[in-house]
Amino acid sequence: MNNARKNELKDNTFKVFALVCTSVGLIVLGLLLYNIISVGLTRINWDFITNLPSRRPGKAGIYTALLGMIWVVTLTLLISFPIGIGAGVYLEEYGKKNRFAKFIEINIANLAGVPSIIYGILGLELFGRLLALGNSILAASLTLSLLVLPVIIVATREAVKAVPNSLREASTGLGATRWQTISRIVLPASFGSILTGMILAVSRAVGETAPLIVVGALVYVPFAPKSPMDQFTVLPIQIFNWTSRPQQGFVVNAAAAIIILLLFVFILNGIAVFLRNRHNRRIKY
Amino acid sequence: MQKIKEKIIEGILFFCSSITVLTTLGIIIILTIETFQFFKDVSIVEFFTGTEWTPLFANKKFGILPLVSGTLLTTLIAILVALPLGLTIAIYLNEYADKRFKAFIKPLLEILAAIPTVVYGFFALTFITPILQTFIPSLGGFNALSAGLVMGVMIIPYVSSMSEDALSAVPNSLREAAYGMGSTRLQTAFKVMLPAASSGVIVSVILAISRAIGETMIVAVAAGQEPKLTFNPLNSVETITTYIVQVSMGDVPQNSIEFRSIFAAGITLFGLTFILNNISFWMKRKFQQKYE
Amino acid sequence: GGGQKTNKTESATGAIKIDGSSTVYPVSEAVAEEFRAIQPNVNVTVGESGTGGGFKKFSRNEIDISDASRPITVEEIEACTKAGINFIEIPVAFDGLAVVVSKQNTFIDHLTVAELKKLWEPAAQGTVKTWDQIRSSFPKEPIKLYGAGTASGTYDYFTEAICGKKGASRGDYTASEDDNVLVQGVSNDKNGLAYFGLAYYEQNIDKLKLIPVDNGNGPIAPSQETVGNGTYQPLSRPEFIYVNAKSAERKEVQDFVKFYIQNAGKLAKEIGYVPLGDAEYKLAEERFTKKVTGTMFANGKSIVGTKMSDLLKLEEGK
Amino acid sequence: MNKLEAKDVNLYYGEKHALKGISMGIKANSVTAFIGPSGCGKSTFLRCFNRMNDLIDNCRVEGEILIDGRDIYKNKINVVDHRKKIGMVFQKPNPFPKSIYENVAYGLRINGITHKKFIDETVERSLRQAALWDEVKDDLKKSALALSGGQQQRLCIARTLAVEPSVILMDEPASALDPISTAKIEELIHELKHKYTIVIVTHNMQQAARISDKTAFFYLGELIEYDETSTMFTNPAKEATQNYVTGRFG
Amino acid sequence: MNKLEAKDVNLYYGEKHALKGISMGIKANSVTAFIGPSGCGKSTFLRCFNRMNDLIDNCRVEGEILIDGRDIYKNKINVVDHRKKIGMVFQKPNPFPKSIYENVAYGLRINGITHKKFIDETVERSLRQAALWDEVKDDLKKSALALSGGQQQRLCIARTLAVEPSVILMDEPASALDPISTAKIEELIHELKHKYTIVIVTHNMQQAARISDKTAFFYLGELIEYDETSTMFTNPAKEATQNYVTGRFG
Ligand SMILES: Nc1ncnc2c1ncn2[C@@H]1O[C@H](COP(=O)(O)OP(=O)(O)OP(=O)(O)O)[C@@H](O)[C@H]1O
Ligand SMILES: Nc1ncnc2c1ncn2[C@@H]1O[C@H](COP(=O)(O)OP(=O)(O)OP(=O)(O)O)[C@@H](O)[C@H]1O
Ligand SMILES: [Mg+2]
Ligand SMILES: [Mg+2]
Ligand SMILES: O=P([O-])([O-])[O-]
Repeated sequence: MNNARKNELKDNTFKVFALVCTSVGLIVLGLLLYNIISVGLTRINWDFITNLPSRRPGKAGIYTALLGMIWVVTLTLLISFPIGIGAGVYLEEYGKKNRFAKFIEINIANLAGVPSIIYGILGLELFGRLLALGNSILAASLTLSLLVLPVIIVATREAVKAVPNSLREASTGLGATRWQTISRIVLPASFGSILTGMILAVSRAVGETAPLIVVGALVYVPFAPKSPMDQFTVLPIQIFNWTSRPQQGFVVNAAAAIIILLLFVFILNGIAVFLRNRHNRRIKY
Repeated sequence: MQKIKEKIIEGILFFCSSITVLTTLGIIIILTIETFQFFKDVSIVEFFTGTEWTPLFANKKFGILPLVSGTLLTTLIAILVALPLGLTIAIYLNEYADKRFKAFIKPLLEILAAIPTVVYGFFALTFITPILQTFIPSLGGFNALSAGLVMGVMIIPYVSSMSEDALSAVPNSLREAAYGMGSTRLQTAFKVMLPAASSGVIVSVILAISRAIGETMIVAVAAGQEPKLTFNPLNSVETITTYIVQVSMGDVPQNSIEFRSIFAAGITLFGLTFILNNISFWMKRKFQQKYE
Repeated sequence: GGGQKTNKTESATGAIKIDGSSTVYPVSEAVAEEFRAIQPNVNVTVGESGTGGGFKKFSRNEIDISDASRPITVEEIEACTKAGINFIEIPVAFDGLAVVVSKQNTFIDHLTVAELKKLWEPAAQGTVKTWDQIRSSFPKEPIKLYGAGTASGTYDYFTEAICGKKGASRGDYTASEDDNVLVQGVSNDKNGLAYFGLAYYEQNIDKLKLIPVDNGNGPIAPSQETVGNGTYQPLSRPEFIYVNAKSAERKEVQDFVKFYIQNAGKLAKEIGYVPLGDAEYKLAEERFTKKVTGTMFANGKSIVGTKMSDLLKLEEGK
Repeated sequence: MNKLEAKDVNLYYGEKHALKGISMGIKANSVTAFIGPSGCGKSTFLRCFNRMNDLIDNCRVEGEILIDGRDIYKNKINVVDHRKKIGMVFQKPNPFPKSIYENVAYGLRINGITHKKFIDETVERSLRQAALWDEVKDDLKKSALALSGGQQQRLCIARTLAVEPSVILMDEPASALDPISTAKIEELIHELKHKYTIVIVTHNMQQAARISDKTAFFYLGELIEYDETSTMFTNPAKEATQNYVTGRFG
Repeated sequence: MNKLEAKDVNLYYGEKHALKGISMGIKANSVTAFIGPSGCGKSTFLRCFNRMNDLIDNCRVEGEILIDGRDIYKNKINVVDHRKKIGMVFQKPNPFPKSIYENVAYGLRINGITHKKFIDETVERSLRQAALWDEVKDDLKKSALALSGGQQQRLCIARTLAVEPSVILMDEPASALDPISTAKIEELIHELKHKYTIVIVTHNMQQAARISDKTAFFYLGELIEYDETSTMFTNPAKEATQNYVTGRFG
């Protein structure tokens, strides 16, 4: 066998191997989904979504967990979005020179890798105890905000960085101040990507369990929260609770709730991918 | 007037970024205050060198090593899964797959990282462990292996997506040069692209490791909660994170030394990831300079 | 019932916050759910941050009722006193601890308390490794143990009841806060043995084999009956709620706690726990109406083997 | 008096010495061309005139740059106001991702002007001056990114004219354009010369010869020669200039 | 017979029709220059000869490209082997992030050659041919990235020569270089012509005039004119060519 053939063979072997590797990931994903769907799908109906929690698996629903999750996620968004964008813009547009910005940058890289359970401890002590917010929606949202902040900041920075410098220069050349350039040119041009990062951050927040357990999300909440100071529960906690009960019926409930949660995550990720693709296609400099 | 407005805005934005520093400070302060109390009762030397961790037993021993070994063992298994798989996938997507396939597969794999980890935990316990037991009869119901494997699958996208990004960031001119010389795709990938993207790839792996170290729910559910100084993957182990949730949810009386032990464990965890994150940040810096 | 309508018109509003033991959680949840049917304007929330976590919140005045799967400790009482909090201690049900093995296990028919001790005591760690060391008729197979998470009330109780001291246990066993996880573990392990709440056994009868425990009066398997009448010893433990005395002045809390005591028996049974006797519930209700504060287990009095009714009576006499 | 004047300007990008002791004066209402091989510092020098280099992190400028006799690198100066007087057109057309109308109106809006009629008028006048009005007058709401390259470049010029600068700096404005667009831009420069002072960087020697009054040749950060355009192309003083304008390298 | 031959080549990037019906023949051991304004398709066409366009996702080629009379777009051909026969040098020097020695040895290594002496010899010979040996012979272990731009470009040429191709394609190889490096590269091309067939893209008209035997002028994806270099620059048949070579645009 000559060398070229040998190389070609290696090349093709690797290709097959790589496809196998890719499939491993996808197969596990498939098994996981199949596993859950086969158990939980039949349990999903309108009652399941609108019922209050109950000790009877057949009667129990995810209404309050769903609403709690929506509350927490919305509030988390409202808190982390402006702060994250502000910080990202600062680091990319203002802070390039100064030492403090470098320090912040290292710091963000660090925070991005801090285990979520540590954020839980922080949230419990800082928001729950020190600011006396207890285990309210607000305390949880603040905790999750800190958790997703690094993700949003990094996404914002990438998005802002991707805006061609020529646009900044054009605006500056016309006599725009720095903030005018940022608010009128840079942010509108990068908004799509920022949004994408945002959604990915949210989809992370949606699935977080450990920090909320530590902050003290409740389990039995038989009413829809009405204010940020209300107590709440969220889907992952409801799932965690259900999986630890003795009755088989709750295992089914948990699977059904997982399906709903995954649906949430998929939709969010889908939107993010869609936005990313559309943005990439639309804006070409 | 305008100048003042600009200054105020800059101030506000500056404050936004300072919040991240405050967060770090908050974490460190909260962890150290309680840890400080903890080390009034427990010797630091015992903490870092002791081989038994039994704060909740009548005979209390505070050697963190079993938790650390449990953490490292599960992480190691996870990386042994995620590194070859993730890297191969990254190379495949970057060098072999056509654009549409890549645009489809990459987000699909990223779903793996988006699935709530509670779900993985039960998947490992009720699905993977029984399967493994048919091959390894001596495998216990809880073991580091099954938790580590599933965790490895979970972090595949960290390696595959980020490494792929790093490979994509290598100037196309290098790839063209390689092909122009008559390299096969495999040669281009391994002899040119991978070395050129090496620091980016290392960063992705380190982040994946730090993610695995911090992972809680999978190991809490599937690895058993037995603090054991072992590197045998067939054993059940306990990780630092598991210990923290366990105590957070349990019966431990407040202000007790048991309760404080979670802060000491927490700071160990923070320290571990802190070191890794700094290494990765430093690598990234180096890497960015090279191609600008 | 017929009283519901009138109840509704004068029904209280407000919020009642409950948190604490994950073992007691299902009872409180069931009571809260039923209570909601008659007083829908009272928002009762129940958390499960563990007995210890519950008392922590209780002593910070963050909650009205603390669920507990063990009596309050001296330190916790101290914390409450410091914060000016008085509490009313009310037993609500029993939880039998089941000792189980896998269905595949053929050699264990029963175990004595002494054998359990030999199996679980701290000294066993690293030395008691095969089943023949427990009883010579058992095969020389490796021992695999599963037990409650070391942070749980179940663990505290089991170690105290079997090994004689809280927290005195061997450490080389698989622990989990989550009893389903234990069920899963032991059912797949033919040399395994586990202990956890009776309710989990009852829901997994097909996978598990229950081991009767011999406390000197012959082997007795736990059941609603044997736990309820006190013959399954020493592995049945009482569960409590602790009511903040100040909260107990609020109408909705009074209504709720009374409702709790009246319905705990029925609901506990439904969940798989074991009700106290009628007389005991009566005494408990009296205790609440009279606002008797403090614990029946002062000076660290052990709960193992004590009959709830004796204690309640004793208190009353005081 | 010279409209623009540089006195011994040295510029550093960190360690790199990018401009070396450059001095030159530029008359009002003239066209000056900067030529030289890639990387010689043409753009860098051009950008000194509106302090665009301020945007670059590690950039340091020494020496004096005077506009109408005032040193713009003195502390007192308001950079933002100053830049309004100096228009700039870049190598690659860089319209904002907004409508055509909004691109031209941008400079007014950031000055707080909201008077609709005034903006309308300015937009039309500027587009006319840039010889673009007829082509776009019916599509003012259309995205500027949908225009062709040549149109985009003229839009960028119109955008600059709208704020009524007195100097226009152009960095290779026609290098990416087709011959017709190039001709249009050159014609435009010729027209604008009467009202504005124009400095243009170009790599096309013939273009420099056609449109400029004076030409400056840069090489490795130094100003090698600066003279009347006709002299530079027919009878330069330095050999390097000769080599470059005859295409010996670059 | 022509060494290289294109027959009615059409190339599309997705929707974009980038090359329109191009036919031309190139003789062995000659230098052919491609000229034309930015974006006219010079690079695209050049890259057809070693099927480099295969790397671009949505790129589609129609027509025939023959090398030594064999159609390289036929299915049977082994692209990888084919590329070994066609060397390529790019606009920006792109050495691998390896040592100088390893850069040149790369082509041998991927062919499975491990014989140390042979590699040593080839590296030396190639570096000599590329007129780089004297400058680097003591630092062969040094990273290629530490070389200057001109040296890097010659290294890239040496790297190409090491695998002994018969055709060398060069895409603006001197555009980023200083006059001395440029002169060196031009000299090199002159030398290499005796052994290789060379096609070079350049935007420097004088360079094309200096080094090439034939010149092809492209415009908007079409081959406008292709003739002896002397004819193209003194007496072109088409007005567009005339306009371009005299710098009327571009
Ligand atoms: N932001 C920067 N940081 C560091 N060096 C820079 C920067 N911008 C330019 N340079 C360097 O300064 C020198 C002059 O650059 P400049 O862009 O002014 O050249 P130019 O003559 O305009 O070239 P071209 O014709 O390619 O546009 C070059 O060597 C360039 O590499
Ligand atoms: N990968 C691609 N996808 C889509 N269009 C492309 C791609 N590469 C080049 N083009 C387009 O094809 C046309 C020809 O490009 P090409 O790079 O061949 O021009 P060129 O003559 O080499 O220009 P230059 O002198 O700037 O290098 C251009 O309009 C360009 O925009
Ligand atoms: Mg320039
Ligand atoms: Mg080109
Ligand atoms: O939650 P616990 O009952 O184990 O304290």
